[in-house]
Amino acid sequence: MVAMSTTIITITRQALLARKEVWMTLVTLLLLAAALIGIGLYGALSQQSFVMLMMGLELMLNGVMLAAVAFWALSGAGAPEGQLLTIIVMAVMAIEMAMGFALVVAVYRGKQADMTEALSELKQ
Amino acid sequence: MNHGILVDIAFLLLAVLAVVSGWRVFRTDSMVRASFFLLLSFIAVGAIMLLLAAEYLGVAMFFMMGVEMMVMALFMVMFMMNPAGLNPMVMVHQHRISMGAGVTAFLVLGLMALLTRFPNRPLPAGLEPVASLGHEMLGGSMLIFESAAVVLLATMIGVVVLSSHRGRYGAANEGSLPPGLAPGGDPAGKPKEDQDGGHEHHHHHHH
Amino acid sequence: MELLTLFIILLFALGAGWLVQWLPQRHSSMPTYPQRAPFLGGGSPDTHAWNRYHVRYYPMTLLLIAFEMEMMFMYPWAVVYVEEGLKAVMEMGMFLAILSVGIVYAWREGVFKWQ
Amino acid sequence: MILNEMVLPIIVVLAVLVGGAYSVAVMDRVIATRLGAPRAGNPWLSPLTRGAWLLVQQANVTEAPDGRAWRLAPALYLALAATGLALVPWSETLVATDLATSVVLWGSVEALATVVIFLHGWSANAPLALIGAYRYVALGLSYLLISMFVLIGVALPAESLQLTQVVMSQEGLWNVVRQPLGLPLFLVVGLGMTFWGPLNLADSTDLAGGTASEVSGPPRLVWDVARAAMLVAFSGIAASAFLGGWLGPWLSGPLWMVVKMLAVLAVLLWLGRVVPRVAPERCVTGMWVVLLPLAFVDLIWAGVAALWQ
Repeated sequence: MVAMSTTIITITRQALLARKEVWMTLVTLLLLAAALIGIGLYGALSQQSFVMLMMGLELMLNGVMLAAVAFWALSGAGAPEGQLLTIIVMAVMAIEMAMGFALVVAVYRGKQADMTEALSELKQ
Repeated sequence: MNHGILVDIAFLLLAVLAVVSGWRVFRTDSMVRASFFLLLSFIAVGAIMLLLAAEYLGVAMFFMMGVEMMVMALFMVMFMMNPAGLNPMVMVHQHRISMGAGVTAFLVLGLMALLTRFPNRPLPAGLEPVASLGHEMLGGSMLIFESAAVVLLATMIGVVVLSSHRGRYGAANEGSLPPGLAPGGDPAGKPKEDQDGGHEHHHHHHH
Repeated sequence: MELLTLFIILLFALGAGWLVQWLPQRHSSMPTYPQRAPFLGGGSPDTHAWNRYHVRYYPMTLLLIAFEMEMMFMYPWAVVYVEEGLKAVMEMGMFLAILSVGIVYAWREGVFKWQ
Repeated sequence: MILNEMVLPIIVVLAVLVGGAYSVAVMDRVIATRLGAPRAGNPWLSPLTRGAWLLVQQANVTEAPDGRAWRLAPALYLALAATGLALVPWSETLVATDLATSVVLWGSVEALATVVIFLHGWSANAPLALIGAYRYVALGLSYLLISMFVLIGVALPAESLQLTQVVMSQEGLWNVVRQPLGLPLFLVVGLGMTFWGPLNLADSTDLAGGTASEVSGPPRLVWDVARAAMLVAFSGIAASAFLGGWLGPWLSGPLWMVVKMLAVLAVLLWLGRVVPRVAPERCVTGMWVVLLPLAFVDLIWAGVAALWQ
């Protein structure tokens, strides 16, 4: 604990002297993205409701987009493909949401259910 | 004024905001609140993108996600038992496995981020992110761009086919029953007779 | 720098909006429960308002989510439009033409009618 | 340097936020009196008296509202209005936030306004407020597309999404002449997103005040101020996007901006008093079937005009 806090203080002091960002680096950004993906995965696996499950997926994609932009800005030398990738992820998200909700509507009409467990008979 | 340290402080605050609000999505009782927490998480990530000089993508996050989460909230109200949060609720299954999977994913991805050496190639000076994106779209990635149109069109048609309740063949909710007030009870608020007529068309069944 | 300015302005506006609501009401008592019943033109509501609610226009919102994606492509296009000239016209023309098919189809199916 | 780049713009934005909201109230009363409404007190004083009255009035509470969100929504709407004003350039250098994508940021202000208005109506836990909120979502999402098409039309000749560049591209000819469909369409959006006058469907009288039907006292004051401030921010964006912003002979840039913003505000408030309210369900159809194609036409027009030069 003590060692960790001294490291943090040293890094911050170096940052003050060097006048550039030390905390917003590729590694920390990727860690943040990993945290978002982890939470999203938990949500997507644990939620019973279809709509909440979708929220978990969206949170995972949120982390993916952050990672893509971080690579674009800090490791990809600003290649436009990095930005395009983010836009594609956004499009995937929009399509997933639109189709997902449309399916929920259609299934709800037929079955009056929006729980994933109640949909298991669809597998048969 | 020290620019770097301000960016750092902003980044740390936004990172905490993104993670905490992302976690709160699955820990709040009200479904509408959950979707707005998710929006908050998106906004924090968008602001981090702004800090990373992705001016267009960061701002675009705000408006795309603003609309998407608004629609998400509407569907929460339509389909969830508890849009309000007046009574606490837990709606999880396989809680432990999911928790383990989430933590594992975080650890694996985090270790990958820590152990891999990524090339350090920052943005070149004088890069215009929006213009470079535009040139890429019209030039090299033209096919991606146009096929996005086709995919979006397919989505639009699919959405209309699946969800439009009117359609050309009469109301789509013909024959469907609202849920009972008590489990297994009579359907609630069922119209006594068909108001629309149109008996000749049958409701599509899902196989 | 600009972001810092924006942040300060945001903070001021949010803080002012919150303080104006909070400061005068610190010591005042809450209204009594009979007064808190929601207004319903004289009638008293049977349930709380946060019920399930059938939002009639939902097909329109789903369509919007798909159609709105096209904005993501249009903003960068607008920046390079004059530079690229006719090529930009052709490509975006095709893009928009494809998407308008969806709008016209949705209109024909009556998505934009409420109720 | 800091004084010029930060302190001055911040002061300008906050002063316009407060002063603009006040002048909206005054102008609205003057216009109403001119149009034959019974004169209700001195137009210069009555907004102040109403504000003071709301400030000491007891704030209403409903049964089990989402208290935090209910208090947050008016403040957030005010903050969105402030964000919009921060984007408005007062001269070539006097602008608070001169982002390279400020046009897109204004679009996201509109999108987030929908969320905030919905939150305001939803958190009260009252039926009429909630109906107002659902109504606004349908309309707000429809305005969004029109606004974005129109603003992209403005960005075409400027070859930039930066509002200062948009203003500078109008050196020879203002966009209101170059793209004649743009400003009328954008005014519809403005009335819609502040739910003012004919498009006041979220807080309308047929819903006994809509999203604000259960709100009284200081929260009501903040909500009203925020709506007026949003109208001011909108007029600032409209003036810079279509009326040449700070450009103009004789007067200095910021003064021109004030004049143009007041002109846009006067037109909006006059429209709000003259045009009858439309039915919400027709409104959605109209937005998609009539105004969206018109916005398409506007975009094509703008594109042709931009290439012709």
